[in-house]
Amino acid sequence: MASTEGGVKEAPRARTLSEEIYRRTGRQPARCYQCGKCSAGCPMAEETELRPHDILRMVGLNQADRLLTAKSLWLCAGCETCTARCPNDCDPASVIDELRSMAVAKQPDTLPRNLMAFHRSFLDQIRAHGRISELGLMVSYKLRTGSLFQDATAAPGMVTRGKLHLGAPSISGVEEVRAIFKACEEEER
Amino acid sequence: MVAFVCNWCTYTGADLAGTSRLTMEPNVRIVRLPCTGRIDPLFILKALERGADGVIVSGCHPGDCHYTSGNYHARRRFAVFHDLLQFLGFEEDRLTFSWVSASEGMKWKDIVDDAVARVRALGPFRGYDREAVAGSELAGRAA
Amino acid sequence: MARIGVFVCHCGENIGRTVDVPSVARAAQGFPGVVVSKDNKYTCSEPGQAIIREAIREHMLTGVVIAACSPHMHERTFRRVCASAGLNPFLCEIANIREHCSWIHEDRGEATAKAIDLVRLAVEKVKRNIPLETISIPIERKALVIGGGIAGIQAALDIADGGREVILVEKEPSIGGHMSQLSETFPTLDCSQCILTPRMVEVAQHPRIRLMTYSEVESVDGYVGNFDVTIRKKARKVDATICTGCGACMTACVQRKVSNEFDEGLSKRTAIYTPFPQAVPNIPVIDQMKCLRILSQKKGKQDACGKCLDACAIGAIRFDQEDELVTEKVGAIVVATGYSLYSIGKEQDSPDISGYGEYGYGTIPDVIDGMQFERLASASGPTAGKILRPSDGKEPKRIVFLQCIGSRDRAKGIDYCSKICCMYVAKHTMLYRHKVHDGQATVFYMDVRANGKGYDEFTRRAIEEDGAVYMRGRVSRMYRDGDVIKVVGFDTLAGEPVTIDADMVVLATAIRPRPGIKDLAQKLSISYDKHGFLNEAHPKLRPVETNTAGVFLAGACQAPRDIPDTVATASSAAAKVLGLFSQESLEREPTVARVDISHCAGCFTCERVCPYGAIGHREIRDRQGRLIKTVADVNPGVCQGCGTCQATCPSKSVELMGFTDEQIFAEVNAILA
Amino acid sequence: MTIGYYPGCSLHGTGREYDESVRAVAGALGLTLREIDDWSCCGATSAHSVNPLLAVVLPARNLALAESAGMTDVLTPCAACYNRLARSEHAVATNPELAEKMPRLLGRPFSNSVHVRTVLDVLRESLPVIKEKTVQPLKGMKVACYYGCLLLRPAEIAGGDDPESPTFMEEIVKAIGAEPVTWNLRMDCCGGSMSIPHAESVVRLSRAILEDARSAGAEALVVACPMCHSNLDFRQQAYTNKGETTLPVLYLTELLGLALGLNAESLGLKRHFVSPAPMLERMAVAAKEAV
Repeated sequence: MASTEGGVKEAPRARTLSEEIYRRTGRQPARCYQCGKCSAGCPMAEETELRPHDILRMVGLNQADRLLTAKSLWLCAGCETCTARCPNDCDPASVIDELRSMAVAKQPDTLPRNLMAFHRSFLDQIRAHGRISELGLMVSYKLRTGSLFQDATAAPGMVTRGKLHLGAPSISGVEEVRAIFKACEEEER
Repeated sequence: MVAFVCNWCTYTGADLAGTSRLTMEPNVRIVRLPCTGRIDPLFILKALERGADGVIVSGCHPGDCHYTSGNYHARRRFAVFHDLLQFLGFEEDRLTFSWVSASEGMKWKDIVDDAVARVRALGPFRGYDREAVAGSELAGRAA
Repeated sequence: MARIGVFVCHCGENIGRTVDVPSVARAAQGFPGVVVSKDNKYTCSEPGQAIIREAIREHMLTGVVIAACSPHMHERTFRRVCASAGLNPFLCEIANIREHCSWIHEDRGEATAKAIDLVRLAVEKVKRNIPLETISIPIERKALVIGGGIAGIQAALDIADGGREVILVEKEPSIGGHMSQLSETFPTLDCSQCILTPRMVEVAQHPRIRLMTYSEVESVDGYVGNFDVTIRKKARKVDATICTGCGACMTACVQRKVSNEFDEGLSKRTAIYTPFPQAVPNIPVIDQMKCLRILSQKKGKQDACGKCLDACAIGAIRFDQEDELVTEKVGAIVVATGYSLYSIGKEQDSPDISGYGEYGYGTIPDVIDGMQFERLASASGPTAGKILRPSDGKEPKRIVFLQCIGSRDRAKGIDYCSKICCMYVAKHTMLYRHKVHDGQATVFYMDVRANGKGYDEFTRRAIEEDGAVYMRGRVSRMYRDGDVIKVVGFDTLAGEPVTIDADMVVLATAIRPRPGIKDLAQKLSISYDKHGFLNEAHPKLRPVETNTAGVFLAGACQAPRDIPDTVATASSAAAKVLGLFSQESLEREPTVARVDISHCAGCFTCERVCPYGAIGHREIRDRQGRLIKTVADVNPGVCQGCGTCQATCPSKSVELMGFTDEQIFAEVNAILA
Repeated sequence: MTIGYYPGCSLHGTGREYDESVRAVAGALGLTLREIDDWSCCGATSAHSVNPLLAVVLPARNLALAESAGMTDVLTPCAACYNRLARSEHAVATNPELAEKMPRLLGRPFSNSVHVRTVLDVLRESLPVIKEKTVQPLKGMKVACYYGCLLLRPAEIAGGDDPESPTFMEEIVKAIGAEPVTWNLRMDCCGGSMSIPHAESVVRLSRAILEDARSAGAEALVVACPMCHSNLDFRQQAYTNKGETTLPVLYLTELLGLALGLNAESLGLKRHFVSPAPMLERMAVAAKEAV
């Protein structure tokens, strides 16, 4: 019991990134001992500058500024292999999710444009219709990035195979879905 | 306030609080017993009868009893006793049961301060229904 | 009339700073029964003690109260002082005004008032103390050692060499334990068998050691100095008194397909067998689960097989032999039951533990564990010391070693470090290089923990001289691709993903407690941690004692340990046993329970709650020998003085000496006076 | 038996044949699927990338709808949707604080009583019926069972299977006479969620998977996820253009449908970029020769 030594009352500690993530996810990044098993199984490890264990390390070092502007955050494929195999239940996948949402809230300007565009388009679709229309998503994404959609050549094939609908679906509970967006955005703030 | 504590865990934990110079409320007087298993509910009644405003009972953590299982018996006994005290109209906050190990000086301090604060909030104990207690002597024995 | 002396200590400044010591002494002077009350700078010093002695004599004191530090500091000191002045030592009480008062309060007035209360409490108690005599119990100066691995062997030899009788109980057919399976040992690369076998033979030949192999402890009763132990001698089905160990039965046995436990499943053995050629004793046993004759007898067919019967010229095979229960009286017990290894398979010995699916749950051929590698490297092993992989018998040119398999892996249920793996993996890489000169060893590790004499130098040698490549990181996954095993990892030092092709993979599996250790702990009334390792009485100051007097620990039953540490703890436990046995009898504190036989109604509630089984029955008879009643009876040798019996007794007819109801009520009254 | 059904957005778009074949197979096996009325998108990757709370609440709306419709189990064929719904179910079940505020966030009552299930889990339960109703056993067809990542996540649940050495898909495939090959990358991620924003990564990952399956001797890759399917099937267009060999990618339910004797059209087999027709013809010829 360190706090009993000499009876000195502990000074209130500054909130660290690690504590913040613990508060939000219930997972403890401080448990990470940098074994690298997450990065060893990460399908994107070859391409990203920061691998899952680097991200956990930087969380431990409280380097929010560097982390929240890191492009690597947005290269996670979300396969959760890191989480499934972490020996310390650190749940790197959720840590990355939390960091992404912090980045969106705090530093939206520094995020990779096309990725943000994709996620924004995706969520806008849900907000507008309650469901995703894949073609609508592609159009919206293209408009946001201004660049040619990489897979545009495929779209005609998709349509002829009955895979992409041109009309946007809408559910009757769309207002309810919008209310959920609003409630969650307020809660997270 | 009176505290009934076991010699091996809580008494030693309280010693540690001392060696660590943890300042705490001065209202508690410790009665040292070998084990919480030795604590008879009548001790608590006696303390209240004599005018104690609150009582603390503390021993080793479950599973860590110096005498293997004394604190289990204590726990079982106090579960029964607890109902009796409620029957007597005794405010729950006057009584504190806790587990403090020899290494938990800080926890002991917190328990003492917390118990004193709660008792202070209730004010002095005004005594209880003597008849009910007379009946409870028998109940206490049965427990 | 009580004549109490009160001595209030300043403890230099320690008490005096917050407590007004002279006024405490003055207040005590006014308490009923107090005839003398003094304050002193250092009561525990020789001059301070002299003042107490003088006061006892001068005032003919009947009780002494010392208001000073915690009784855990100096109660013994002051009791001795009283005794030396002719006062019964149990007529001395301590009021703790340092740890429980001066050190934890700031307000001088409040602290002083509290100190006065604490002194009053002690005075009221000591007035009701009665003189007590220390209890003396005889000792049976013979020890039981449970477990015949290196820990048990060392403890048994040390005790026996110290001149005391020892019974060594081993559940397997031979002593030797895990150490007999090892090839070489770190950090010297001594051949394990070469250093162990002579010790095993010494045990067998020692005049003061009685060796009981293929035996298990069934029950333990009694207490320090006087344990009654029942041992089950499992039926060997071989008459050990006449068997010469010629081995003809094993040659004759037709059941030759039994997986050999000693070789960790890498070879086969017969149904009648000795675990290994150097077994001590060199007497075979019949594996009743595998013997064809016994199996067919269970199905009602009587005279099947019997080849061993025919082969044994002296008629030592005894199919009619049954388990036998032996009772022994011993004064001390050393637990040396050792460890088991984490399984790399899907099935685990506890629901809290899981296996490594990402490494194929041990189903990938040529993924073996460290103990299997020991057998491959051992000259007496299935490959006669050649490193050959189990699947096709080829010599692997690339071996990957993975450390911390199970260990330090909360997700699999084990959070502790197994302590020895870093060292034996380094050893494995060296043995491998010494045997396969063009072989490449790669080690995945997280930290190299090599803190022992010559240990770090040893791991450095593996890297610097024997070419082992150490890769810092845990492996994510392994799979078989044709003839090779792909090991997918990450080199955290280089910062890049790596996939290594291996011909064989060796997993350094965690040290686990023995299955069944909790049952044994129950029998011995000793405690264990959340994993099942046995608990010492104090991690620093009483490392080989347990919370049950007379029961000691040796080796890896307590925590993961290497051989040097195991031997050290075994010798240390032996020293404790010899120390205990150096006395004719034991002195015990007399704070034990006593039964008032006139009030006891014989309900035996106390017997049920007593954690030590210290309460027995006593028949009260009249002069004609007619039974009047049966009452509870406390065995003062077994009673540890917890007082649970007294708190539970419905008729209040059992009392704990030193903590009677009267004393405690007096204390409560004193506080609230 | 009646079971709740959550198709998800992909099954109404790029994964249309998955929806068609799930319904067809369910019908053939006597399972009644009750689609959740007015279901909404689970939020997929985007919700949990931007607002982790939204990633719990959006899927939960569907669970709440199912609950009020009296459903106890919900079949979620899309592995990505399954992951989001199962994670939501798991998060609410293990976090009482979250459970308490769910009704407020959802704007409707919710007690988290619905169990989300994968197509593998549901089909495996019907193994005896599958065996019984198999009219065209796919004897000798070598297939690579591909789990990908999300079918087995969260790993604490893993759709009832072992997260590190799953067997459900192989068990089902064996029941219809096909032969699952032993291969290495059956649980590796294909990068599906990155297909729009980061296509180059996906090309690398899916190529490795296809090559490994092919070198293990597989004639087809079997999947149970529309993301995996559109990735692995659609990306092979580029191969055809370069004249490389291709590997048909079939939904497990399509394969099952064939064995149950269902019409290839009703199973949506013609919607694939890499046509399974040549392989199926080979099979048919082999079958005839065997007779």
